[in-house]
Amino acid sequence: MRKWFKPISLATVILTGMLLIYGIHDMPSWGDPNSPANRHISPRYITEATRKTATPNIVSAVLGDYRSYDTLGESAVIFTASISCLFLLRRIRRQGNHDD
Amino acid sequence: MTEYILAKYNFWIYVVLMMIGLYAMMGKRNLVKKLIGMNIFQTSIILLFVSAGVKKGGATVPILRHSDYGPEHVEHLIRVADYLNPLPHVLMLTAIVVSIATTGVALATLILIYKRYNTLEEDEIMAIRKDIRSYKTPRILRSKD
Amino acid sequence: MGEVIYSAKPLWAVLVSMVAAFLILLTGDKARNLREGWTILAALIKFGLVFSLIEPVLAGKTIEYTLINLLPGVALQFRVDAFGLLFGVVAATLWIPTSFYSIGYVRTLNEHAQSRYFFSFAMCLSAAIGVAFAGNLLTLLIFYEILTIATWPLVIHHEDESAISGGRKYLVYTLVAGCILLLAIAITYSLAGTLDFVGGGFLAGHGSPGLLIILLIMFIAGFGVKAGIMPFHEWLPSAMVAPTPVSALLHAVAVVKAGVFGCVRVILFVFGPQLLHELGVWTILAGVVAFTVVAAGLLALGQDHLKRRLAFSTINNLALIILGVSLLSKNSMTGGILHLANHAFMKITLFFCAGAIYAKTHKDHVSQLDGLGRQMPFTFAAFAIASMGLCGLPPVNGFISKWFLCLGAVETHQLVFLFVILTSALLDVAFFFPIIYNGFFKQPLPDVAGKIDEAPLIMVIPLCATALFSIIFGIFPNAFLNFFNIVRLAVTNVLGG
Amino acid sequence: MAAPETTNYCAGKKTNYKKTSLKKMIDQLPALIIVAPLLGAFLTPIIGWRYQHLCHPWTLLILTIPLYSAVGALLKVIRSGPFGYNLGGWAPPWGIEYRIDYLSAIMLVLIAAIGLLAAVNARPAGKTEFKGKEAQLYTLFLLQITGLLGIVITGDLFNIFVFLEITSLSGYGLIAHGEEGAPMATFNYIIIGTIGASFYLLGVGYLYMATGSLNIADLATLLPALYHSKIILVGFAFFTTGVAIKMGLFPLHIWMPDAYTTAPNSVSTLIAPLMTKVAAYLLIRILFTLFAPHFALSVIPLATILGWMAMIAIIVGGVKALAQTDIKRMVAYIMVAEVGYIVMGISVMNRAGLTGAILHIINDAWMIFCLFLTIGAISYRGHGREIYHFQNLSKKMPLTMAAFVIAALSMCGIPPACGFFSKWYLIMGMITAKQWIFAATLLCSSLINAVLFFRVIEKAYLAPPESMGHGHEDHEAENIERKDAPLSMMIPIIISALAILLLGLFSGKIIDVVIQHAVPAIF
Repeated sequence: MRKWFKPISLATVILTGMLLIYGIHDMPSWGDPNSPANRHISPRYITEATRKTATPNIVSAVLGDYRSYDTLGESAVIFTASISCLFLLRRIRRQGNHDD
Repeated sequence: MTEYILAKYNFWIYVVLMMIGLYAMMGKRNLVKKLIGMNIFQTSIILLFVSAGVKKGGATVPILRHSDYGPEHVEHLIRVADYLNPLPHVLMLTAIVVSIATTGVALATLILIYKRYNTLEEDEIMAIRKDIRSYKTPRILRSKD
Repeated sequence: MGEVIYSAKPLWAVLVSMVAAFLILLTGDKARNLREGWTILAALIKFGLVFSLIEPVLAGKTIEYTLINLLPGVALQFRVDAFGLLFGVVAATLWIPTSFYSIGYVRTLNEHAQSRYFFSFAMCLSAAIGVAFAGNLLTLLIFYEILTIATWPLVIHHEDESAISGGRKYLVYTLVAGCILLLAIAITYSLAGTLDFVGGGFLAGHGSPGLLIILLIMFIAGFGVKAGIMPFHEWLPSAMVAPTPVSALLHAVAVVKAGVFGCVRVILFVFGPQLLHELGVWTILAGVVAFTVVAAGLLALGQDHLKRRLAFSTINNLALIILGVSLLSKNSMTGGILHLANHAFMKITLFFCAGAIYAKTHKDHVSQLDGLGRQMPFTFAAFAIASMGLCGLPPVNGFISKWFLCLGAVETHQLVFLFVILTSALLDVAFFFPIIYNGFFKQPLPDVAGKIDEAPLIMVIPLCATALFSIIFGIFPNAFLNFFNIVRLAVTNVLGG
Repeated sequence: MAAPETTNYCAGKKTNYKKTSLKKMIDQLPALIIVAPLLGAFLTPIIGWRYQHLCHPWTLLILTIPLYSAVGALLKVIRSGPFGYNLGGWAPPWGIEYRIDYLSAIMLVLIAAIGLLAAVNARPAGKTEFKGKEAQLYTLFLLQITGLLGIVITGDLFNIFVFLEITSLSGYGLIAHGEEGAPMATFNYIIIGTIGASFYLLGVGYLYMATGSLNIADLATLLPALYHSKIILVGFAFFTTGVAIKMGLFPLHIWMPDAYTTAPNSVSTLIAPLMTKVAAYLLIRILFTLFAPHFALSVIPLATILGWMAMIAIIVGGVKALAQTDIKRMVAYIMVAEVGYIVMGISVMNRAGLTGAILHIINDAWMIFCLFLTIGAISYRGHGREIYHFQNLSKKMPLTMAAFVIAALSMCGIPPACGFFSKWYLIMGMITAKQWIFAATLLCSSLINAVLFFRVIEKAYLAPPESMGHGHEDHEAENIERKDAPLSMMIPIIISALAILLLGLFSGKIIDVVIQHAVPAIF
């Protein structure tokens, strides 16, 4: 079992890589201003975000207002992580039972 | 061919990074190395996203210049091509946070694992766990207290 | 079909023993009389409910109650027609003597886990009535599976090695059968879009002949497991480790009868005689069943354990019922369906007797019964009556059903089946009469008491009652419960006109 | 919601706000479903700072809000059809939208109900196992439930990722607190789970690059033109793989049995029934809402692949479960098989199969929930989890064992428990698709389940060997101390057992009212 571990993971990785490379073929070129990603939704952010949110920084505007629920989730993620770490690492001292 | 590769070089970089990360996560037997692999893996995806927002031809960071912003500006004059696509940046800000959070929790579990088995090599941990399950004294024993 | 009455009575008939089951569980071992009171009360109420359905059904009406829709076009639905009613009446009637008898049996032998025992018993009855009154295949399957599960605690009641292995065998057989049935019913549904029983079948015109034959095999295999048709009978003798009232219930009232009931339902109400004639498989079906009849009779001869001998006799008789139905002629159908009821009364008597003998003397082998008839004359008399009935001797009710079976076999011009029926009667004689002879006429074994020393009255009275009823139904087939009329009506429903 | 803004720049926003404020309270329910438990989670540590004992009632109080709102949303969907909710008042492709249709509404109710009951069940564990850490425990509980609800409610692909990560992170924390092997199992879960989530994110990225949108409804209109683009194919592959990892579909299930076995009982009770089901929900969303059904059927043969995967999952799950003596691990392996059921129902791509899959998502959640609850209660009373520890347990914990039996019978597909009905629809789906091998696999698997559970039931209900053999009244039986689960464990156990029966009896109704509308109209 141990012996096969590396070849198997290598094969998986190569397979995944081939799949990724296969996908590259139809990808828009790097920095193409007319790629779908740059055409469909984002222009509106650039033109109207500042007017509607009074923020010249569009990233902030989108982060804090258009997609504010993602940001709320993001803060929840950080909160979750911190509580998880506390939960796991904090030692509770019980009376009469000190385990150090 | 070279042009073809160069035109999408961002993807090639991300594919290579991703494969390195993936291999480290699956093939390495040291838990910290796996964790590092995980970080590389996540970074490669961040790279992919951010590169999707790039616009060639003089586009700059998506912070409006003063000429485009202010009481006297005229909205239709804002040229979309002047600014990078802001959305991938927004998404990746969140993704970075997620990646950090995951790393944090993973490190916390690593601390637990180290405390319990006094090693971070997966093979050794497996051996110890096998001994524990069969009620033997663990091979690599360090009396805790 | 005639008028339809919408009434919740069938539902109550099912629920009453289910409610009783939970009351029994709640009452527990602490108040035993109260607990047994629930059983008796539920048995009486249930009988009353079922009895009240006889009259409208005989008037040509159908009682229907739809609970909830389970699938598009298929509901959890009770529909009481003549055939279902027959099984329902048999089960509800025989529960009363079985309840009394059980109380006597478990108290005499001081059995453990009595609450569980009575709980499962009541659940079984509930499920059996549900099977009887089910209006479609899915409802039937639901109660059939409940029956399977509810019987298991009874089979393993003794909790020793043989009981547990018998229980496992039982579960493996019946659960596999349940899966096959599920598949068969799903295929039926996808073919016909309905699962409601129709006298004369509803599958005609759906699907290719090949598929229909496979479907029939799946159905017969699925229900045949409980009915003990020959390659699938193995679990039944093993399940004889259960306490005797359980065997009585298993054999006569609920479980195997549910299997037979399912087979008949499928043959007559899903496929229908017409379709089976067209497919030309009825002779094969009848042949398989006829083989079971003879083989089970021969195997019974070799059994020394009384209950195992009875078990093989059950397999023999159940196959006879299916044989009658699969011959597809009017008289054979009448005989087969009537035998469903008659066999119940006779076989329950036999098991009651076996149980009474065991409870009194702890004897359960045929060879140990020498001269015991002098000590337990009533028990042995009842035993004699019931075995005469199974052999087809008048005036016991078995005679009538066998008579019709023979008539039916002659009608189909397949004399080989007539021969099978007669052979089985002869085999019945061969394996029952030695018991009676040993009991009454052989030199008593040293441990047999010289004077009359019967099992407790609470056990003897039920067994005498069922024996008596076997005779009454032999002389007046329409007495009290109108069995003969119900059967006639059921056959008319199937054949039309 | 956001406070009314006063700057001149926000004219458009202001009208939006006014419009929403005029709407009835019920229109705010979707937001409440997420915001309430999230804010509750933020506040829990503050409450726990001084009053640890208040954390549990507080959690329950908070969790009733999403349950109430989810039921309200479900009723609204039944009454007037699917509806959306624009967060912050931004129109969908630009802002984030909550989209509640039949499928997500019933999933919301499922998650909220099981979440609440699991929180009730955690009380005794919070007092013993997690003493002094109650605040963190319940915070993570709330976050876990928030995440699950969020995945189901949102109509935005990236938002799903965020909630997926909230779920995963809280899950990691909760699971790692378990028994001996838990940290190691968690670490594996983190690695594999991150691969899953990242693959999902990669899929989102690919779709974004091909279309420029993140909104599911928007993408559904944009994608059909691009079905033959390689970006979409690869993105789709990563989507499915990522979700399959989260779902624990064979062969990506390797993290699952370990994680759910070693997790604390109260935690696996929460996570095990819901996580896989929510991932299955995501798979249905991706296959049928995001993409058109024919994409997975004809453009790429994914449906076939999924079907065979599911078949192997069912077999492997069943066989592996047979090999276990630890009952919790056995149930974990059964879950592998159950995931196979759901995926198999999806893979045949017809109405009956998908109905069965959705019904099984609901039914199986309750069955697994009930099983983990009973196992948790049994462990809590100090009995072991090995099968031989179940000896005579029915006399010690009769009600718990009764619930266990109901769940077990449902697993074996005995009617009228709910497992039978989902199995029925699944088999109907297989028959419609003429997949006889799949149908046979399903049936075999319920037989395997019967073997698995009856060996436990046999042990639990039969007297120990000492009192065997003599048919006398078992006097030792009275000496066995009868000590059932504590009340806060008993309530969820009884409710879940009842739910199993009621879901079975009313499955026709549920399908009529909800599920048949959740199946895409194309079938």
